[in-house]
Formats: sequence, C-alpha cells, structure tokens
Amino acid sequence: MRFVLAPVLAPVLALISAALAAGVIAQAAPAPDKPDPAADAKAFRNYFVTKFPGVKLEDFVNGPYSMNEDMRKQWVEKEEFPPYDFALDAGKEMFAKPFKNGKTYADCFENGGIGVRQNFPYFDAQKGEVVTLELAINRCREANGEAPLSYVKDDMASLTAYMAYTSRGKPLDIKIPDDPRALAAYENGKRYFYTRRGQLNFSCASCHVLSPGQRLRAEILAPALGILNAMPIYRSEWAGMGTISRRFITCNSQTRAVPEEAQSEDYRDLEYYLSYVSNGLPVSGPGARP
Amino acid sequence: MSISIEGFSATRRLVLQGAGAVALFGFGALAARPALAAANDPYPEAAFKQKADRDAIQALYGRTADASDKVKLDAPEIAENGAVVPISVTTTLENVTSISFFVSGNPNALAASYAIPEGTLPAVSNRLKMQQTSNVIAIVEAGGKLYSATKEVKVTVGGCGG
Amino acid sequence: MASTIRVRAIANGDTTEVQALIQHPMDSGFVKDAQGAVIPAHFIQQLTFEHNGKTVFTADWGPAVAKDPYVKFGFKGASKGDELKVSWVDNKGASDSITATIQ
Amino acid sequence: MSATMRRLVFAASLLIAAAAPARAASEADFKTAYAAAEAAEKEAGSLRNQWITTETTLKAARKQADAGDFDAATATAKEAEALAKASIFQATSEKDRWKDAEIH
Repeated sequence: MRFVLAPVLAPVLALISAALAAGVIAQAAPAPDKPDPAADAKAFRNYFVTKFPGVKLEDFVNGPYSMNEDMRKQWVEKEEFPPYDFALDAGKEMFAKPFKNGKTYADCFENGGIGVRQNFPYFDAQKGEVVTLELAINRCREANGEAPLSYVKDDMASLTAYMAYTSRGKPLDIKIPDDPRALAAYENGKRYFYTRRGQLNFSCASCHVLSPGQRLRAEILAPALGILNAMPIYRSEWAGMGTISRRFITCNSQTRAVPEEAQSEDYRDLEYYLSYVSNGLPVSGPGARP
Repeated sequence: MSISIEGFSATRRLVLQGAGAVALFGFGALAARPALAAANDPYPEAAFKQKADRDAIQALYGRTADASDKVKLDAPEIAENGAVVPISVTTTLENVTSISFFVSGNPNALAASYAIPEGTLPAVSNRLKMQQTSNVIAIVEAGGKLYSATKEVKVTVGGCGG
Repeated sequence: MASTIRVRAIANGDTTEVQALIQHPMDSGFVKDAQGAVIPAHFIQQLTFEHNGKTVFTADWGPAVAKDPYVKFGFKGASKGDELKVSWVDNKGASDSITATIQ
Repeated sequence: MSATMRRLVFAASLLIAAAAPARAASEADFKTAYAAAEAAEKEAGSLRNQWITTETTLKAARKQADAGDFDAATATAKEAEALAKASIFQATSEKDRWKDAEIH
C-alpha cells in the first residue's frame, strides 16, 4: 500500500495548486459568448508585449532566446551554422524529386509551394476542416499515389523545414472565414490551449502564457506568441528535427497526458488558433531550440 | 622518432612550430614538410582514454598547465542542453601550436584537441557534450609551454521547454 | 547522397574564416537505445583542413564532441577562389572528404 | 471559492481511499478492481483526457496479476482507478473553467 500514496498524492497536490492558481486567474473579465478571433488576437499580442516590454514584437518568434541573454548567445552561435542545415538540404531535394507519376509537391500548392508557409493552417470550406501544412503534404502524397509520411520527424520535418525557409520573414497570415464551422474550429483550438490536462494539471497556457522566460527544470519556457512561427525545429533534446505534431505530442507527454494522434482534430484546431493569434509575426522556421 | 605515443603529439606540435623546435631534434626533412607531419599525426588514443582531466592533460602533453588570463574561454553559464554546448577559445599568446578542450565531469575528460600550425589563428570554436555541471578547461600550448583557462558550466536536465 | 561535410570558407583580407558542420552521430558509447542496449561508440577521430597541400588545421576528436559536429577557425595566406580540402575519418574507419572553394 | 473547496474535498477523499488498509485479495478481487479501473479509464478516454500514469499503473497491475500477486495487483488496480477518476474529474471541471484562464 505504501507506494500507492506517492502517485496519488501528486495529482492531488497538482489539483490543489491548480485551485490556488485559478483564484489568481479568475480576476480576468468574463468570457464573451460569441468567438471574436480578431479581439482575441489583439488581446493575446497585447498581453505578451506588456509582459515583456524589452522584447521586440518580431523577436517573440525566437522563443526562449528572446527571453534570456545567456541562452541567446548560445543560439546566435548555433545559428552561425545551424544544426537544421542538413534537414533543409534534404527537404529541398525531396521537394524537387518527382513522384512515381511524374508530378511533384509543387503541383499541390499555390505558387509551387514556395513562400506559402505563412498561409497555413487554413480552413478548407469544402471539407469543413482545418488543413495544416503537414496534412497538406501527406494529402498531396496520397493524391499522387505515394504513402503518407510519419508526421513527427525525418522526411516530414525536412519538407516543412524547406517550405518554411522559403517563407522566412513573411508574416503569418491565417484567415478565419465567416463560417460557423471555421469559428468552431478556432474556438476548439482555443479551448484545447487553455484546458488543463495530464497528471501535472498543466494547460499549454500554464507554461507558455503564464511562465514564458522562466525556467521549468532546465529550460527557459517559450512564449506562446509566435511559438509556431519557428517550426519545424531542431531540438538538442531530440538530437534531431521535429514537426509541430511532434511538439504537441511531447508537450502532452510532459504533463503526463496521453497525447492525441498526430494531426487529430484537436491538434489541428490548436495549430489554427495558435497561428491565428500570432498573425503578423514573421515565419522564422526552421528553428533551433534546446 | 622513437618516442612514446603520449609524448608524440607534443613533439609533433613542437616540430610544427618551426626552426627552433626542429633544431632540437635535428630533423631538417621534417621541417620542410610540416603538413605531412600533421596529416600523419597519430590520434592521441591514450589521452582520450584517461578519466581525470589532470591525467588526460599529462597524457596529451606530458606536462602541467599554468592558468593564464591571456587564454579567453567562452562558455555559457548554464548550458541550454548538455548535448550541445558551444565553447570557444581565443588567446593573445604568441607561437601557439595547439588548443585542447577538457570537460572535467565527463567520463573521459579530453573532448577535442586542435593542432594550430603556423599561419593559423589561435582561436577555435566548437560544440561539446557535457554529462553534468563541471569545469571546462581550455589548454593553449604556446612556445612549448601550457596555459589554461577554466570555467564552470552548469548543466541541467531537459524538461517542458522550447 | 549529399556530402556529410558542409564548409563555409570566407576570405576577408589576409584571413580566411572557416566554419564546418559534419553530419555524424558522434555516439559516445555511454548511451543506451530504447531496448536498453548500449549504442556502440561511433565518432569522428580526426578532421583535417588542407590548403595548397598544407595542413592548416587538424582536429583530434573524442566522443564528447556534439552530434553533427561544428568547428570554426581562421588561417592566413589564402585568397578568394582557392580550394580548401576537408576530410575526416572515424573510429570505424569510415571517412569522407570534400573540396570547397574559398569565397 | 467553491471550486477550491470541491478540489480540497476531492483531494481528501483520494487520500482516504489510498490509505485504506489492504487485506488478502483473490483473483476475483483483482478482476473486479481492474474492471472498475478499466471502465474509469475508458470514460477518461471518451473525454480525451487520459493520463499516462493511469496507463502505466494499469499495466503494472496486469503484470502483478500475471505473476500471481493478487494483493499487489488489486491495490495497483485501485490506484489506477483513483488516477482515472482524477482525470475524469479534471476533464469535467475544466469543461468550462478553461475560459477563466483566457487572455482578454
């Protein structure tokens, strides 16, 4: 029986602390009934700009490196010859290589897929769902008779790295059409972002809204504003590249929540929400992170 | 050159240093072909196998180093990740023949050793692994003597960051 | 397959600044895989840079050099358009080399 | 404030459950405890709010049962049920409460 106590106590403590934290947050104004993405985005950006007056708006996309000088120095050194360089070249090669039917990725995307990363994810009115870049890449493959790629790393990371690179510096430009389904997807993404989950009782916001710049164990937490602009990333912790899917999955695991499948509806909606509220900030991917 | 392996790398670096060192051994032919001497340089296996920093320095150079403020070691206060720690060294010392990096807390202290022939600047940047918080020691070999700089780098485990 | 070696060599006056990034696992021999088996040590031991047949820089590396190793140094005496040969050999006897043009 | 109270009461009930004395358990006891835990975890799954800890605890219970240690297996299964219920509670209480954390 003795070993039962510790694991059960952990969630209890987490819930108690959550309750205390809730008391602090509860001062916020009551939620509006109808989603207003434009107002949300404005408030979201304003929150970070006010919280970090020393950080330039476009610098938020550099995550923890915008928050800590010692870390920034290590990053600047890494960027001299970035560890994602090999993935970038592999992605460029893959992108140009024709499928068995002779077509290429360029045939699936606007402007041949060059400089379009900032438009993803978008709401597909025909299918009534959010389409991310990763999903679009696999749909492109399947439409051309190729097997889909794993969403988390390797080829998918290389392809998205190359596509992001061709969009570097372009401001994210996510559109939410006046369509109740698009608004519902946005709202679901927002719900996912703020909902506490896992045994540690953390939401995405617990780390990336309340505590960016602070250390959680070893690492400096990245601000949620612009957090996806740097994707995909080479993480030293992974000793390799990872996609947005991989980041969501590992974030869930770290809070001891069973992650969803890559590109699940929740994850795509979350990407839609997080990208929309970072509209106007430049694409900086591929990025390098601890 | 019937010299033990431990002594060899130090010797080779002296050879590269130029005429003065060559006179010591009296091998004119070696002085004429310093590039080949470096290319054929045996890998300092024994030094890389030492556990403690002191033993590794002894195995590589056969002598001890003196701390010098002319050796500038640049390393982070806190490594963002122990798997990739950017570390660099520059020095104002003259006649530098080699620069080496030791991580005291690693299973084997010697991490990297660089030969600096004449005409190459005495400055190196690289990225090393660190298993735990410990000292990083940079050794600069100049004019046949060893100079060092030491800095502690904190290493913590990964978590919910990024 | 693309080369494992990326080199950037830029001449600025009399000094050429060289940066190299090499794709290599640099397995230390101290890490276990998902099944708990030790991943055997696999790392580059020596990396050499040659300009006009003269070695300008030699690196002796152990397993504590980070994965996909990076190094930066500078040397004198080269000019734009010169060739710089970079080669490495690892502890399993594998090797690679590339000749880059100084920019 | 009521949310805080609910949580504290819940926390206390968990502690009581965890501290209940063990008695010799049979295979049938284990099966009952495990079925309850599995059902709770399934419910958490329908709320898309399972915890990794619950999954590993369920697995540990199965392993203990396979080894014939039904005392331990039953205790572990009960622990898994408590974890699953905590995750259900979390999902339920977060259903609307996430809005309190939103930036406005």
